[in-house]
Amino acid sequence: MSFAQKSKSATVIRSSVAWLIALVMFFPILFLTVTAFKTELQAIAVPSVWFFEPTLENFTEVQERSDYLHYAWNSVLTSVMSTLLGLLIAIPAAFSFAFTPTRRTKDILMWMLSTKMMPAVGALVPIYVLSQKTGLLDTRFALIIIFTMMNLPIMVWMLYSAFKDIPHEIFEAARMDGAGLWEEFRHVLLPLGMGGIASTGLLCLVLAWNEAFWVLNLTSSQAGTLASLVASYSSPEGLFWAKLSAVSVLAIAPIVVFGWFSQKQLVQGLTFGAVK
Amino acid sequence: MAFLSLNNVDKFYGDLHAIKSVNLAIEQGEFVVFVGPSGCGKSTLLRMIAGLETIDGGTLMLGGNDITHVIPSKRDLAMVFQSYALYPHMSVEDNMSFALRLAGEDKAVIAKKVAEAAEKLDLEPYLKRTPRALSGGQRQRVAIGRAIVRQPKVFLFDEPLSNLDAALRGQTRVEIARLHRELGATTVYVTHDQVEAMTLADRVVVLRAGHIEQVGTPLELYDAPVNKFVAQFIGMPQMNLIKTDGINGVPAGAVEAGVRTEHMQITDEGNARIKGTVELIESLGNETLIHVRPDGADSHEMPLIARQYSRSELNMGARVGLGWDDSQAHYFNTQGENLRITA
Amino acid sequence: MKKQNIIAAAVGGVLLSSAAVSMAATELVIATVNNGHMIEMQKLTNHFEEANPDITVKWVTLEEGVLRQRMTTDIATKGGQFDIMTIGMYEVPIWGEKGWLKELSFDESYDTEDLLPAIRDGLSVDGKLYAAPFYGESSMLMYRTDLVEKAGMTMPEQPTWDHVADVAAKIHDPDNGVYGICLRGKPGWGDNMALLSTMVNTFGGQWFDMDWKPQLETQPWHDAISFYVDLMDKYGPPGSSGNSFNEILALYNEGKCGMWLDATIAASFVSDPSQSKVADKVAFAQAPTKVTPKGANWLWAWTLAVPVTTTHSDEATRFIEWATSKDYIELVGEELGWGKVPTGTRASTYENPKFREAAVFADAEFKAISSADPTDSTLNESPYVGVQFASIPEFQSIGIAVGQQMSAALAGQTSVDKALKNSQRSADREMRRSGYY
Amino acid sequence: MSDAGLKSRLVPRLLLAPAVSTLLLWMIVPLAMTVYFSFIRYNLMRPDVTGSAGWMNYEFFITNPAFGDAVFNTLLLLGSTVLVTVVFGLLIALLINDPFPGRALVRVLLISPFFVMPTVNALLWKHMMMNPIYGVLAQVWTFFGWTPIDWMTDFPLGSIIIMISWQWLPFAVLIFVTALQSMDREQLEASELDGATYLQQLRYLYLPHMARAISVVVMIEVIFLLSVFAEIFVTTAGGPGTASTNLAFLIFTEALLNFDVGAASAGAVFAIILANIVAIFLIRMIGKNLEN
Repeated sequence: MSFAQKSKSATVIRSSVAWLIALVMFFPILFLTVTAFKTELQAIAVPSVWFFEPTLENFTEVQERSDYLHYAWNSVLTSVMSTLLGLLIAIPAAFSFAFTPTRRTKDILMWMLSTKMMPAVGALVPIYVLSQKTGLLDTRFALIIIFTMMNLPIMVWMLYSAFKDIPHEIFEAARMDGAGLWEEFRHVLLPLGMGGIASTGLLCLVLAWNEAFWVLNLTSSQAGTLASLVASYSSPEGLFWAKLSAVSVLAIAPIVVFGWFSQKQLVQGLTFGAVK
Repeated sequence: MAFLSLNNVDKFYGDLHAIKSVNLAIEQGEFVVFVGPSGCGKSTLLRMIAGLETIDGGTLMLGGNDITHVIPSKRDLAMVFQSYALYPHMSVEDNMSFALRLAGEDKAVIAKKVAEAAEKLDLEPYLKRTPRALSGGQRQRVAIGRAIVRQPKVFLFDEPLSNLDAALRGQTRVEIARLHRELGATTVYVTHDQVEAMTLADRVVVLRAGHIEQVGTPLELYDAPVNKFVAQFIGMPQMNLIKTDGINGVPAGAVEAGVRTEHMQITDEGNARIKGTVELIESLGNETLIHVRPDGADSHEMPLIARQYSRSELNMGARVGLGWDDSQAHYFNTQGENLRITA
Repeated sequence: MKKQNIIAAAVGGVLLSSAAVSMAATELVIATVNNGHMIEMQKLTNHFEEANPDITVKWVTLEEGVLRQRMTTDIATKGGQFDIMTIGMYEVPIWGEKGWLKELSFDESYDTEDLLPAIRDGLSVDGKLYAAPFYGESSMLMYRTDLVEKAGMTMPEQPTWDHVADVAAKIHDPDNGVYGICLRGKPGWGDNMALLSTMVNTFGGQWFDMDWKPQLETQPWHDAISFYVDLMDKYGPPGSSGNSFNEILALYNEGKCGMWLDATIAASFVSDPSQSKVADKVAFAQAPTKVTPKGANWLWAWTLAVPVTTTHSDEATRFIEWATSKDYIELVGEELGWGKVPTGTRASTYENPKFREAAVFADAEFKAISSADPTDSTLNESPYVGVQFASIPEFQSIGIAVGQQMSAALAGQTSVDKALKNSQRSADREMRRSGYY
Repeated sequence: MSDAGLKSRLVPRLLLAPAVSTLLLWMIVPLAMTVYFSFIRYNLMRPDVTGSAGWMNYEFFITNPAFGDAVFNTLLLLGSTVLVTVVFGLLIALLINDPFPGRALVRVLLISPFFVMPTVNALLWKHMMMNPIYGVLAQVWTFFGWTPIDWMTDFPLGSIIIMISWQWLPFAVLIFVTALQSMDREQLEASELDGATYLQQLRYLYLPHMARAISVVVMIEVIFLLSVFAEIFVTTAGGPGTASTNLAFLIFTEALLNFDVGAASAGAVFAIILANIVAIFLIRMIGKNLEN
């Protein structure tokens, strides 16, 4: 069989399989979205209803009961601010790791990562007590701090991997050209590390957006994010599938759509130095 | 007093003494080339001059000022890197003007300087392009241009031609020589290629294991290497080395004789100093290299090479004798020192 | 709404919207559970805010389990995040005793005497009321009249478990998607253990003896759990060990359950045609009994309480007074319909003809709630208060651990004997750690 | 005199300082409190009981009948999910590596689950996919004439592995696809001329090339999956029995269901130790691939 023939029939098979897998993977999200437009009775019907008159009832119900924009704004604010703050702290650290490595660089990096392995619930009471003593319970500020710390190890590592791929000599050239630390940052590190910085930021944005444990435990009326909105719709008494779907769609739609549009940037630096 | 001088300069990497008390004086306008095998410290020494590596001992003087601990950008040096280290996100123009812009130079002045440099280097059509859109040779020229526009006191080149193909390398070499002539700037140039060293340098500095073996003009090094290392490092093909035991008429204390290929004479077997078998004949047109394996030599030892500027009648496998004129031979003692020079 | 209230609201509104916002309203933060009645209350809050322009209300809605965790963490660490807490009947006596809750005292017009005695007693410590019931519930059996009829059976007003098993056998028809009986199986002290505790009660068992020793390996427990596992194996729907109220409600409303024993609140959902395919075919009976009718049906109430950590206790009390008053029930009835009023708290509700007309389950529910007695719900004497729970702090963790074991037994992953043995061991462990003996 | 040598060592440290110090603070303060709590009697529900507890909390936590299962489940959950995502991630990445019609859209669809909130993920799978009666999977099973699987009861841990894999598979695919793009074409062509089959190419060319990427995926997933909680909390609540209780969930039951902060803290300390054991193991195993 010639190479061309092989590749032609193979492509057909390959693309069909790929499409099939992609649809299977995406199906739960599709189903969730469709359910959001059903009535509660349609939502639990067996077999599932696929052709029906869509209703916006669930969405209006959600908006009536709770101010979606309030939660959405908190989500946006906390995730964006924590990402920016995290970048602010992580970029210099990663820069330092990447360009003046010492014998302990790997150890420090590993230590940073290991701080992420402790189950959050283990630190709940200490953090709760601390937030309460400092008056930070139910503030967006507390969430921003927590999200930042939560993502910092990953950020440093990702940025370190990204920065390491920038040739040393370019920084040396800049130094020869008279660039100080700030100019190196501004004219070399930022433009050349942008891919890595962007994907680090994007990933941490997603992680912060989706964080639920601390949000549920540390916020009440002021600082709740969409994660807490979803929680307030899970398993009440009575049928709630459709409403839960609606609120879920509202909670994940911004970040999923955002993810679609930014996936190119995300992919660029999501390699953690895995690509040589 | 020299323009650029290194006095007892040291470099340590932990326990490793990478540069060992190097002393070197470079005159204004001079083109100095550092050569040596890889790992000899030539790049480190250059980077110490540039300020990219700290100087752990000794002093570095430039134009009468101590710049041992001055930061790179304040040393008034420009460097061309092996990988060119162009800013990939800037246009050629911006790459060349970056240092001037950082220094807050007037816009018109910058434009003028960039234009001049671009003209010298034939880069005018490419000023708006980014480095990615240039060929290797063009990138090389941009890197040089970036150095030129700053009109530094000293140009530093770190193996600038090693990423180019052979033809381009020769061409660029000539260009660098021309630029040096035109600009008259003091230049320190690092290479592991002795041809570059020989053709470009006013003076060549041969380094080995962190210290200077010899400093001199290319021909001085060629004609009067102080030791076996320099003798072997300079010259292509390498100088023949012959163990002297069993050979008549060698100076006392000599253990090896060094004879350049062009001084190796093919004779009859009769009463030759060395007898052997022709192993390979390389006919290059203008010259012929005759490889002779001396009798009793192991097959892994380098054969001796004789260079002739006439076509050879010999055939492979022919028995020949080898000889040389003692005035053109170097004799090395057990330390590898050239007896003729040290004596 | 009264005239002066409108004026007051208008004046308040003008004051608030004017540039000088010096008179900031008190903001009450109310943590609540995400069930239907509470959600309706959120919609009606504007009535309260209009009548009390100095108060604004912020709701924090949480799922039951999360709410319980949040409330306890907050109150125990003196977090002070909430002005009003929605807590269950289980917590009230414990927290009240610890001095974590403010004692509630209301105006004459509130008519405390109207609150159902069983509920009121459960919310009081030493005669002091620490929480006001928002709605109360007991358990009862819901069944499909059409199926029972078809099978040629009848359902007495208070059946026995054996009779229920017989009926289940007759109407079980999985090929047509009908399962004989649906019961809770999802682990949790408020989930499967609520049901199982009442079963154990009526089988003659109890959680602790008078020395606080767990009784999980006694015969009544063994009988009750074996009966339950056997019943569900034979006539239950698949996935029972993951089912609780909502899951079964969905099944029931889809017409997949012949019988269902659960909270009385379910009655309003299964008889609502907009939610239920079988709304016109349901009837209600009291919870089944075995050796004793004592403790066969549970008693639960969601209540509103004021934590001592709040700085707005007066305003909070005012809100609770409004939210649990007769007027509020009237308001729900008028605004949202009498089928949706919170029940199980006041005798007056059950006397209201409008409610009786709208709620087919009114009688059965009233009877169930009235028959429950949290202080005397076991055949033999027991030291604890509560029908389907024991009102001690340790009960929650014991209930969860036992619930897990029961659910494993139901799933067939372990035998009933082994599950009870494990349960006894972990209950004993907790009680020992807390120093009961 | 400005000492360039001193400065060159100082500046990198100054740059590191904010990250290291904040993380240290973030770690040490709660850690110290946790360790302290683990040695005292501290139950939120019994504020009257105080005082030193010695090793009692540890003993209590470790003698918990669920403890062994929890450790085992934690590791099993971690191992299986990593295995599933790496294997399927590689297969999918290879599948979509070469262009085909609609590849961009396929990629968008494939990565979407990664952006879904874990709580929503769990609710979605529990109620809409895996419910044995009206779940989509049950309908599929019924369609083929099989008996629907009661996922949460019969395969509680398996169900959670499926949910988590669904979430993390896109991540693995993303990284693998990127890594594959740097695969040397000429090498592949050369091997084709040498008569290598596709399987041999996989074994001798693709796998070695992907070693780094695989290490990265394993590393990141370990970090996130050691403390899986939301999925278990929402779906099985650790049951039935202890079939899906992991260490994080066990600590949760102590902390927020029993309100036994002492025992929970002891559990947290234990979890940190376990995490570090895994980390050391991991660094040994794949650390080399991450060098350079």
